[in-house]
Formats: sequence, structure tokens, C-alpha cells
Amino acid sequence: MIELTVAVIQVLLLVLLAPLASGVTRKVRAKMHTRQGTSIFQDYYDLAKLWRRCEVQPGGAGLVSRAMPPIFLGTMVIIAAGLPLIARACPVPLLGDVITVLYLMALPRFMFSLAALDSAGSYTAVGGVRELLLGVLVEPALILTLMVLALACGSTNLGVMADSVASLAAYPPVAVVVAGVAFACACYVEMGKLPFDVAEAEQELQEGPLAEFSGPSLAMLKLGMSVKQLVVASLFVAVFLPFGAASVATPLGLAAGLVLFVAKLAFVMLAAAVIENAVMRVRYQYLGRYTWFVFGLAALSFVFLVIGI
Amino acid sequence: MDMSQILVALLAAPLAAALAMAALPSKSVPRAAFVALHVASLAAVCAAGTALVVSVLTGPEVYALGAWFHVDRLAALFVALIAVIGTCTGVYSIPYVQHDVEEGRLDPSQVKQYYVFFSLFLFSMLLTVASNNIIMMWVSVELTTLSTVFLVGVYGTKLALEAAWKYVIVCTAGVAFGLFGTLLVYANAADIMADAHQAVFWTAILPYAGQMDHGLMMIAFVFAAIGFGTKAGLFPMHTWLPDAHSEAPSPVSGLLSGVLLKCAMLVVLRFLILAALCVGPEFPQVVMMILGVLSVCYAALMVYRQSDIKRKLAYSSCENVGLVAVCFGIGGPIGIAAGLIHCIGHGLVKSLMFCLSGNVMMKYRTRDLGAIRGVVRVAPVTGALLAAGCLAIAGFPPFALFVSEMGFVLGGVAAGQAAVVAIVVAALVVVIMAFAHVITGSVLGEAPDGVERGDVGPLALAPEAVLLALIVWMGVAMPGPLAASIGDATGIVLQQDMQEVAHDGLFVEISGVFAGGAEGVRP
Amino acid sequence: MLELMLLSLGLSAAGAVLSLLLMRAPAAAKAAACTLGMGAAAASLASGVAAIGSPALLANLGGPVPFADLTVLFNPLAGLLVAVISVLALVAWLFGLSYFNEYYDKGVGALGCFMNLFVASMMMVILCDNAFWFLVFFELMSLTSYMLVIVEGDEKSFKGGFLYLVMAHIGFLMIAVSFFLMASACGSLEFAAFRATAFDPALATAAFALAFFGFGAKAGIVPFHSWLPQAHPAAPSNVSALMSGGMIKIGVFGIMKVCFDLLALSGGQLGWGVLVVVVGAVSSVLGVVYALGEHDLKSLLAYHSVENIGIILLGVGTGIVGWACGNLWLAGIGLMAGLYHLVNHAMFKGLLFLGAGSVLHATGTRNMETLGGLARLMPVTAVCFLAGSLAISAIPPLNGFVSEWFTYQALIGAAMAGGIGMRMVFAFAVVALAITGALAVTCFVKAFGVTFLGKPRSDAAKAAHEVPASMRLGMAALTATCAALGLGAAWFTPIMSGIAASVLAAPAMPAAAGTALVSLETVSVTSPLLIAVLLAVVVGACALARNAANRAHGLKVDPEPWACGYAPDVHMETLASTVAAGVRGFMGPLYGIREGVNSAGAAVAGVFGRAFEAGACGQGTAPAAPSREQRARVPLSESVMSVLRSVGAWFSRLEGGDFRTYIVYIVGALVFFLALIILVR
Amino acid sequence: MLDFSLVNVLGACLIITSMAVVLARTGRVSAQFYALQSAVLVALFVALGAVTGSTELYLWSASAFATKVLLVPGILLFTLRKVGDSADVDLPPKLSPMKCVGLVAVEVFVCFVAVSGIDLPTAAAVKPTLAVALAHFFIGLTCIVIQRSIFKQIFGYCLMENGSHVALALLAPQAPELVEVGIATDAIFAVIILAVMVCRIARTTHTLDADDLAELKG
Repeated sequence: MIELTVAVIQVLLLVLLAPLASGVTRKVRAKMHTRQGTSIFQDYYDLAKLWRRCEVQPGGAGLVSRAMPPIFLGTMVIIAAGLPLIARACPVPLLGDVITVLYLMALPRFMFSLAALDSAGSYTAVGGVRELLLGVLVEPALILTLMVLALACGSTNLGVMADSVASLAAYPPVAVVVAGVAFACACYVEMGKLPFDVAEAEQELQEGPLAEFSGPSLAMLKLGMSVKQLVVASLFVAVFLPFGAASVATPLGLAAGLVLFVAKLAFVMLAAAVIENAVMRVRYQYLGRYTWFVFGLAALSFVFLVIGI
Repeated sequence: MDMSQILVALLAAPLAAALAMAALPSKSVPRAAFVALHVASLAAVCAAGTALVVSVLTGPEVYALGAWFHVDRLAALFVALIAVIGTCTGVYSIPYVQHDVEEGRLDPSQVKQYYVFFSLFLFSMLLTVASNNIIMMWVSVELTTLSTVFLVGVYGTKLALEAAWKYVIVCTAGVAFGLFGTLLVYANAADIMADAHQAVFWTAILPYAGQMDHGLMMIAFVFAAIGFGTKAGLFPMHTWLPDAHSEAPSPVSGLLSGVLLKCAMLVVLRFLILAALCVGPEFPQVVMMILGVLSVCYAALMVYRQSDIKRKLAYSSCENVGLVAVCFGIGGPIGIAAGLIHCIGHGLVKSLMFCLSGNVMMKYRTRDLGAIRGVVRVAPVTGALLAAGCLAIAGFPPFALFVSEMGFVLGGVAAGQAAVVAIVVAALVVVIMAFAHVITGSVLGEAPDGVERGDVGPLALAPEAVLLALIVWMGVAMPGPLAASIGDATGIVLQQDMQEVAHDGLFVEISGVFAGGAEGVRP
Repeated sequence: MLELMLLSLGLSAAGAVLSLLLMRAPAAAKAAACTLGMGAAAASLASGVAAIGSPALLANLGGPVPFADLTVLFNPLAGLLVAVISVLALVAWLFGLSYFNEYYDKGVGALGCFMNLFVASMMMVILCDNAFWFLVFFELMSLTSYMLVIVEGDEKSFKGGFLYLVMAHIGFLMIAVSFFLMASACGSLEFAAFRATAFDPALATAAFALAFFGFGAKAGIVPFHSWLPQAHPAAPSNVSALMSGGMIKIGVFGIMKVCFDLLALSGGQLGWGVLVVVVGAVSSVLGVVYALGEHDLKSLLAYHSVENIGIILLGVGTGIVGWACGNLWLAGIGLMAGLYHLVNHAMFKGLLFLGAGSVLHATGTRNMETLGGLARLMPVTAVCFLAGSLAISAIPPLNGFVSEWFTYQALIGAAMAGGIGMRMVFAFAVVALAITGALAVTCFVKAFGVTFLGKPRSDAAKAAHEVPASMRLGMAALTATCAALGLGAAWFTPIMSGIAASVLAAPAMPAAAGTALVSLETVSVTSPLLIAVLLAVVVGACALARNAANRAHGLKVDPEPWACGYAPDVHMETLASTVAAGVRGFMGPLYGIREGVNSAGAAVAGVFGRAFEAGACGQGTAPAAPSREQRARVPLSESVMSVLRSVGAWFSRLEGGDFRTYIVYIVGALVFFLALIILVR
Repeated sequence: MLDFSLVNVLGACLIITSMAVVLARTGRVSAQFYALQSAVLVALFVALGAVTGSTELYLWSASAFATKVLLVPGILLFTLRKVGDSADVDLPPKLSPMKCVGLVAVEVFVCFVAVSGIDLPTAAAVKPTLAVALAHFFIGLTCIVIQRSIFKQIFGYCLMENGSHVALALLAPQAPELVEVGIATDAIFAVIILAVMVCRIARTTHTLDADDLAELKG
């Protein structure tokens, strides 16, 4: 029962915090541009307003476009429920497998890109395809780093991994650290931050694949995308920074874990925001270089794992 | 005087001269002062070297500074080589530099740089052959590279700097492999020996070589052969050699090719001795054989197609070093002895040839053999010497290389390596063709217009004359002490009793062939 | 169950004969072939399902030749294959009831005949337990399927068919040599004798390697895959489904049979497993990379068969590795993953080919670039195709995910258990699988999106109509199977595990508990059913909320998409090539490999071609040799010199002036001599 | 055993810092990373000294600190100032970072396989680090081979040298100090000479591009 509560808390936490996180990111950007910036709660206002708007569908769009926003948000919610965020163990172990999580992530990506093709708009489609390709580029690195961690911890279950990392039992240490760095890079890409924000790509493709969505669907999609950023960041926090998460499910420990988790997540998101504003936007064609570099790091961590340092 | 003090003096003299020259300002001090110091350094090396060599050849081995330095009869041969060729090329340097200064190719600071690094170069080579500490051995080989970089690049032109850069990068990279080989030997020895501090000394390791780990020793030998083989100019590590030799001033090329390559070969030989004691002679011999045969075949073709005289000579060095390696690869008393004779003979011939190429360049201001014609008409003495040198390097009697090449053929056939002998001899034929082209095309023929008739100065001819005399002497009638010391050195390489080697039936027989062959061609 | 099988074979034979007899009346021929075929398939399905749960049954049916009796072995593995092919055959016949209408003027009688024979010969290959008869039926299977490939009767199908026949024979020869190696070592053509003999390890390895590549050629592994995308699309779509879903599985079945069954006493060498895993990894990546470049819907699907065979082999190879190491969990889970994916692939690939057939039926084209917007016109086909796409992309909770999950677990488990070398191999395999998975998603977004979504890009696409009921029923049946195999994985897994255990002759590994799938050694669980329920609940809730908001605040339809203020145009739409171009940009090296494979293939073909020509032309046409006088005019010395010069010039290229390459030479020399040390010791 | 694992962890840090040296965009950053790496090297010597109880290693670490952390980067930065800070900016390496990292990974692995075949009692506990040392050497070679800027190639030499140094410390911890001093001096001289050469080449040819140094050929 307590596990279920934890899962629900996690979901609520991530869903409710997601607009805040994106608001804070915007604030950070504004501050770095020495602008005043909007309120950190702006995203909540946006969502609320969108929710009350009339929705306009493009003529060509069908079921796929219609189904995509709920599937996007829903899948993210399910992933969020399975991660070991505030306790070291997965609240729902059946959802806590690495491979399951990664393949669940593929569902929204699949639908997202299909929806982009569905509306028959050329701009949306290009954005959708790019989103898809980014997944192609980052997937091998993600899997390899997680495989390193799985081999170091002896399990593909996120909870076991978190426990093993938190108790410093994951061996060999350097391999895990390098894998962590590679995973952080991969997560950064997956979060869709600059210079990897092809899905958003406001300047060149006018909000890319989102162009044909409006009203409540757009609100749901925006929320879903914010949640996705948080989920990916939490995945990193869950497996590579599990320190402080409750090892035993006592209410006090869970409360402490919750506070610490929010702090860690805030740190990660802030770091990502700062990086995002410190780097330049690169041409889409060059993304491969970065992602292959991340893959190289992952391969290095694997070599370290094999030689045991 | 105690011989170990002489050894220290031998090492100290060129170093001191180099430091002294380095301390002098280049602008205000006349060139004569540098020349004087240079000559003093040469004289000291020559005198101390001769004394040391004579003492070692007739008496016991010499140790100095504990066991850090050590000259046995094997090293003595190389000390002699350094002393003789160092002196000759050193003397030749004086008119050569003079000429370059007059031509405006060298300014005072470059002259100073030349003399400083020349002495330093001598020092580093002496250090290499006299080191007993295997890690110092590596350090000194590295030092030979560092001390010659500025000699290669002394002219400061783009090509010279390019050659110098390639030289330093390829050699430091290659020689660094040698350090790993050295370290493996050391670590291996330190595990076995009671006193790990002794494990850096070659002579101390020697008795324990048989107990070392076989696999490690093989790896160590491969690393050493590749690493020091880079410095020795074996294919495929030879790539720095043609560039550096062709861009360096001719005396330096002579010294590089005549001595430095042989010093590196000595280091390889030291490791070969250890490896052969540990894993048996077959594996090291196979390695040397492969490197050698490849070098000979590749370099022979390159010698043939080069039209730049110094590059031609440089590839010829590669070919000859390869031949030395093949000799060591054949092994046995005859092979080793032939290799050692070839080291000495080739050192003399090649420094002769590079000095002569310097003369030719002084007259013709080009290295292109297509443009060099009728040397014998322009500069008769140089021309005659050049023709003799070409014959000598192609291995004709009555020159020293004929003896060693005969030894190689006999030793190879005796060791059952007829196929290798056939391949190498075929390559040597190509080399003969190449040098025959030089004689017919460049030494003989009509002199082109615009080249001033008249030979170079006597100081620029005397060293070559001395060298040629030595070559002929070695080829016609090898001096008894030299023959004996080569026998002793062979004994060291094979780690057999000298007496036993000397009494080995075949060795005696072949020695007879050497002597007889030499007698046969005497007019 | 043998009786049922015999009944099925009899029905097939009857269908074949009847169909041929009724050639003049196409409708009757089709009806006879299809109904009898369905009957046969139903009977064999029943017998196959019965065999899965029963002990192995060995029976001697006698036979016309004196030296080889027709022996059959009906074990659970054979049962599984029979069942899978039966399901596909059933659906294919069902689909054919309407689909074959197009073939009335192309000899539907022959088509029905060959298809019946094809199905029957596949069954016999699976059951046969005698080397001679195995080869006979194997050959029959190749021949009948060849006939089916060329039924279209156009240039393209002849070309594809020819390539298929050549490849099938190369494979056949390798298998035959492998069998004869074993037969000559044990003195009998009976498989029973093979499996009772412990062969010499070298002979066993040779036999395995030959059989692996021979069956691999049938299965479409990478060096031998080129026939697949040419032959499968040429056949009628339901035959493609049967070939891609069923026949290539016989290749995998053969590999398993040789390794685990025939070489049972002498086998189990680690190297075999590594070979299978590496070939599987390479096949999977290259297969999907090839697929991405295709615009022909059926060729694309055929390339995906290469990919999926690769994934199956990853599982099977891991099983062999585990078997060789004595790691029973690994062997069980790996083999089980392979078998599960085998079944899954048969189902979703059959479904997708039927979908492609429907599209072809409705529009007359397979070129995706000219399709588009079919989802509105053919909703059932679209939904079924989408389900197949999701399944083949291994998206949870459908069946592809289940088998890929187990494959991942097996690969990671193998890496955990193995030493340095194993870890490298399996890391390679995992990365290959990851790339494959990601690219498969891309590829099916392309396949589904470009074909079914957007707006129609041609008149044919605009005029499309939903297909007849029997075709829809066929697709729906397979869709349901895919969903069942995914959601009900916890119930199917123990069955697969049991089959794997029977193959390995070891106790079954527990791989499911309750509704959860379990991977013991990697300490992990998952549950497609739970995911499905949660997805249904959460997504449903989200959708309801959104729809409620829509109802409250309005929902309008704007006919045109936004195009920067311009009027949207058909030419603005994203095409299949757009997607492929993007991938090409990022996966340059992989495409390089692909080009390399292509050019190597072309070179090999060229060599064969020239050898063939030379053989055909005989000696008479050789170019006249230069006369003796001509040659004598060149002086020997001159020619020697020119040779020396040119050789020298060639060598001098070694010293190109770049000192960085010189350093590489040094390293090369070092590597050479270190290798020499290894050789010497 | 924890001590030796500390040595091994430091060894891994060496690899990471050397990759940073190789991949850094400008010579200045490379020099700074090199200094960092040398600091790691010094730490490794200290750790190794503590583990093996070899007092020589403390001396080594002191001399390595003086020469490698301070002197060599100083020389290199000075050289960079002489040839102009931006001289090598437009000379990207021949290999993309990913391939470079991949190559390094392969090298580390191959070296590990090679080292694991060696059975030396001295090196049993520090095999990963020994592999790292050997790999370091090859990373240095890689740096020389892939860099277009000759200034960056000096770093290649320095990395090779560091690799040799670590190998020396692991295999020959009891070697006389003089040996170590000899090697260190040698390295310093080599760096000085390379730096002088770079200055001269920059002065004569106005470029640091190694591709321009390919006029002499076979």
C-alpha cells in the first residue's frame, strides 16, 4: 500500500512541478540575458488559458493526432510511477525495468512523430522526423550506459541499481562515474534542451510538430513535454544520484527522501538550464557529432567496466 | 692512468666542450674560438678513445662510476668507430662550415649551434655505447635524437625544419617503445634478483637472463627491436632517415649514418643477447631476419630510384643496416662476426660517401644526380674517391664490405638460410646497379658548364683519404687485433667462451676464407 | 496428433490437385484451394498445438526408396513451428479468398496448387527426421516457393525469383555438405544416428558452420540476404506473409535443430554461439538500415525480416552460449527469447504483409511516395497496420516488446556471466539491438505515416477503398494474436520456456510469475499486462478530460494545415525519402558498410559472371598473345629496369611525406611482431 | 586492496584527463588540462608510494610536480604566446571527437587484454593501471597521429612520456632516483627542443599545420 502511495506521490509531484520547472528555466534564461523575464508560474497560467480555449484541428488529421496528447502525457505518468525517486526501491517494480522504461519512452516518440505526419503540414512533419532521429541518435548511448550500470549492479531493475549505487556497492567505480557522465549527456539530449531542442525549434520551424495543435490538446502536450523533461532528469537522479533516497519505507525516511529528491532535481534542472543558455544553437546536421561523442563516452565507460577500474 | 678515469674523461670531454661553447656568446667571439674548442674536443675523443680501445682490446673490461658505465670488447669496437669517424667528420666539418659561411648559408649563431651540438652528439653516442644501466641506455639513445635535431635543422630552411621535425617526432615516438622494452626487462629481472637495485645493470642481469619469464622477454625484445630499430633505421621504422640525412649538413649525415645507426644496433644487440639467453636464439633471430630482409629489399628499390645523391645514400644506409640485421638474424659465429664487420665497414664507407657528397655539393650546389656530371673532371681527387666509394659501398673487393658480405653469404648458406641469402643477394644486385649508375652517370662524363674547375681544399679531402685507406686496409688484410676483437665481440654476443668460438671449426675455416679472399684480390 | 498432421497433408495434396484440375475455372479453383488449404491449416494447427505439450514422437512412415526411410519426429519445437506456420497459412488462405481474385488471369489454379504444396512441404521439412528426406522436402519447399515468386510473370519477379533460386541452392548445397559430413562420420542418414554420435569437435564445428550459413541463406542473414527483398515482394502478398513469416523461420529452425539436436552430443562450443550472436547483430542493424532506404512497402517489410531474423538469432546465439557454458538459465532464457521472437515475428510480419497486400489491392501500387491518407479510406487496414507497426517496433505492451525484453535480458545476463571477450561481444549485440530498435521505430513511423497519414498524393490513393471482409478478417485475426501474445505474455512464456527446455533437454526456467515476466539472473521483472491496463486507464482518463474540455470550449476543424502563410500543397508533404535522408545524414558509417556490402556482393557476382562467361566461351576467344618477335624487341635489361622503377615507385608511395603515417607504420610493426609472439607460443 | 584500487581509480582519471588534452579545442586549454593530468600523475605517485612503501616514489612525485605540473605547461604556454595564441585554432584534428574517444576506448581495451596476458608479481595488483599506462602511451601516439597542429603534437609526446613514467613507477618503483631524474630531464629537454622547433617552424613557414610539412617524400 505504501508503495502505491509513493507512486502516486511521485506522479503528482512530477506533473505538478513540471510547469514550474519550465517556468524556472525561462526565468534563468531571462536572468542570464539580463532581462526581467516572466513569472516562474507563467506556465501554469499558459496551461490554464489553453485549457479554456477552443480547439482547432487540421482537416487531414485523424485519430492519431487526436490520441497523441493523452498518450504522451499518460505514458510519462506511467514511467514516473515506476522510478525509484524518493525511495531506493521502485514503488512499482513491474514498471522499474530499464528496458521497459526505455521502450515506454519510444511510445510517445512514435506517436508524436506520427501525429506530425498526420496533419499533412510540411513543417510539423520535418520537426517530427527530427525528433525521431534524435531518439535514434541517443538511444544506443543510453542503452550502453545503462548496460554498464546493469553489469556493475547485477540487475536491470532501476531500484536495485539505485540501491547498489547509493550503498556504493556498484563496482567498478570509475566505470560507473563515466557512465553517469555519459548518461547525463544523453539525458540532456533526450530532454530536448538547446542545442538539441529540435522538437521545439521555435525560430526555424515555428514550434515544429506542435504547430497544428491547439487548445486543450496543446495544453496537454505542453504539460507532457515538461513532464518528459522532468522524468528524464529524474531517471538520471534516480540511478546515478540516489543518495539520500529512503532505503527503508518509513514515513520519515520517505519525507526526507522526497525533500532531497526535489533538491537534487532542482539542482539538475538548474544545471541544465544554465548549460542550455550558455551553449550556442548548432545546425541540426551537426547533432550527430555530439551524440556520437556521447556514445564514445559510453563506450569508454564500458571499456572501463570490462577492465575493472 | 686508470682506465675508468679515461672512460670518464672520454665522456666528459665532449660534454665539457659543448657546454663551454654553449656558454660563449656567438656574436662577439670569433669563429676560430669555436673551431679551436671543437678541435680540442675531437682530439680528446680521439686520444682517450684510442687509449681506451687499446686497453680494452688487450686487457680487461672497463667499468666506471660503479657499474653505470662499462666498456667490453663489443662496446670497444663501437667506441673505436665513434672515435675514428667522429674525428674524421669533425675535421671535415671545419672546411664545410667555412664554405657554408662564405656562401652565406650559416650565420654565426648557427655556426655556434653546429659546433655545440656536434660535440653533444659525440657525447650522447659515447654515452649510448658505454652505458651499462639499461634505462640510461635508453635515455642516451633519446639524447642522441635530441642533440641532433638542431644539427639536422641547422640551415633553418623550411625543408630542413620539416626534416628535423619529422626526425624528432618519429624517433621520439619510436624510441619510446624501447623504454617499454627496457622497463619490462628491468621489472622481470627485479623480480628474480635478490638486489633489485642491481637489476638496472646489463652486466648484472646477464647471469639471470636464463631465469626470466619467456613470454615477457619476447615482448620486451620486440619492443626493444622496434624502439631502437627506429633509431637504427630498419624498415618500416626508417622513415625519418632519408629526410634527416638529406637535409642535414653532410658531415652530420656521415656521422648519423656511419655511427648513430650502429650505436642503435648495438643497443638492439644488447637486448638480443638477453633475449637469446632467455628464450633461445630462434625467436630474436626471426625478428631480426624479418626486419632485415624487409629493409634490404625495400631500401634497395628505393636506392635504385632515387636521384638525390644524399637520399640515395640514406636509403643505402637503411639497406646496409638491414643487412647487418640479417647477419644477426642468421646468427652463429659467422653471422655475428659478419654483422659486426659490416657495422664497422659500412660506418667507414658511409661517412666517406657523405663527406664526398658534401664536396660534390660544394662544387655543384645541387644534390640532383641528373645535374651532377663529370665529377672526375671538375674535381679529380673527389671524383676518384667517389668512384672508389661507390665501388666500396656496392660491395666490391678489395673493400671492407666485400668481406662482410661474403661472410653473410657463407654464414647464411651454412645456417641453411639459402632462400634468405638468395633474396638479399638479388636486392644487393639492385644496389650495385644503382651505384654503377652513379659512377657512369655522375663521376664520369662531361662536366656541365658553369661549374668552376679545381678540387676542394686539402682539409676537405684528407679525412676522406684516411677513411678510404682504412676501408681498403680492412678489406685487404684485416689487422690482427681487429680480427681478434671481432672474434671476442662475437663471443660476447653468443655468450660463449671466446676460446671455444675461436676453435669452432667452421669459424676458423671461414676466417681463412676472409683472409684468403682478401689475399686473393691483392694485386 | 500425427493423424491430424497426415490429414492436413492429405487435404493440402487434395487442394493442390483440385486446384490444378479446376484451372479453367478460376473461381472454383480458388475456392477449392482456399477451403482445402484452410482445412489443412486448421488440422495442422491442431496437431502442432497438441505436439507442443506432448513428449516427442518418433515414427517411421516407410517410403519408396530403400536407403532412407521417411522418419518423422514430432517434438515440441516442431510443434511450435507447425503451429506458427499453420496460423499463418490459415490466415493467408482466408486472405486469399478475396485477394486471389486479382489472379484470375494469372493462373490462380497453379497458384493454389503450388501454395498448397508449399505449405505441405514446409510441414514435412519441419517433421522430417532423415537427412535425405529433409533435403528432398527442403528442395521442394524452395521450388514451390520459387513458383509462387514468379507467379506475377513480370521481369522483376523473374529476376527476384532467379536470385532466390540461386541463393536457395547455395544454401541447400551447404546444408547438404554439412549433413553428408555428419552422415559419413556416423554411417547413417537417419538423424537419430546423428544425435547418437559424438562427432569430432573439428568436424562438428565444420558441420555447424556449414549448416549455419546454409540455413542462414534461407533465413536471410546478412551476407546472404540479397534475395529476400527481391523475392518476397514479388510474390502475392499473402504468400509473402507466408514466406517472410513462415519459411525463413525454417532457416532458424534448421540452425536450432543442427546445433541442439543433431550435434547434441558433440556440440555446445562457445564459438558457435558467438558466431550466431555476431551475425545476428550485424543482420539486425544492416537489415533495418536497408529497410529505411526503401520506398517500396513490401521491400521495406522484407528487409525488416532480415532485421528480425537477426534479433531471433541474438536470442538463439545467446542460448547456444549459455548451453556451451553450462549456464542453464542463460541457455533457457536466450532460446526462449529467440523462440518467442520467432513466433512474434511470424505474427506481426504476416499482419504487415497482409496490410501491404490490402494497400496493394486497394491502390495497385506499393510505392509509398505515391500513397498517403489511406487511414481515412481504409480504417480497419490502417488500425491493423498500426498495431503491427507498434508490435514490430517493440513498443509495450504488444508482443514485440516481450520478446525483445527477454532478448535484452539474455544479452545482459550473458555479459554478466561472461569474461572480457563475452562482455565485448554482448555489448556489441546490445548496442546493435538498441540501434535496431530505434531505427525500427523510425522506419515504421515512415512506413505507416507516409502510407496511411497525411493526404493522398495520387489518384490511386484517393480512389482507395476498404478491402473485402475476408481480408479484413485475416488481418484482424493476426492483430488479435499480436495483442494476445503481448498482453498474455505471462501465460505464453511458460509454454515457450517449456519448448526451450525440451530443446535443451533441461528443466524449464521460470520466466513468468502471475502476470509478470521474470528475468532471474538480471533480477528484473516487467508486465505488459499491467502496462496495458495502466495505459488504458491513464490515457483514457487524459483523453476523457481533454474531450470534456473540448466539449466545454469547442472543437473546430480547419481544412488546411499551416504552411507559413502559403497555400499547402501536396509537394510540401513529407515523403519517405525525407525520413531516410535524415537517418543517412547521421548514420553515415552504417551506410558506408551497406555500400561496402553491396559492392562486395557486386564484385563476387562479377567474378562468378566472368567465370561463367569464360566457361561458356571456351578457349577460342582468348585475346591473341603478343607474338614472340614483339616481345623479343624489348631488351631484357630495359624491362628489368622498368619493372624495378615501377615497383620502386609503388613502394615510394609508402613514404608520402606525412610523418603521422610513419608513426602508424611503427605501431603496425609492433602489432605484427606481437602477433608473431602469439603465433610462436 | 583499497589502496591499489585508489591507484587504479587515479589511473582511470589519467585516461579521462588525457582525452581532455587531446580533444581540447585550443592549445591553451590543452596545456591547462595537461597540468591537471600531471597533478593526477603526482597524486598517483604519492598513492603508489603509500601503497608500496617505496620512498623513492615520494621523491619522484616531487620532481614530477616541479617538472610536469609547473615547468612543462609553463614552457608550452610560453611557446604558445610566442607563436600566437590563435595559431592552431583553425587546425582541427583529423578525427572527430567520437571516433577519437572510440579509438581511445579500443586502445585501453586492447592494452588491457595485452597486459592481462602478462604475469609479473610486481604488477599483479595494478594491472588496470599498467594497462592505463600502456594505453596512455598509445593515446599520446594517437594524439600525434590525428592532430594537424604541430603544437598539439607536443602534447602527444608529453602524454606518451607520462605513460612511460607511470609504467616506470609501476614496474620499477625501486629504481635509483638518478634514473628517474635522467628520464625526467630528458623529457624536459625534449619538450624544450620541440617547443623551439615549433617556434622556428612557425617563424619560417607561418603555419603550424602538419599537412604543410609533407614536402619531403620517398
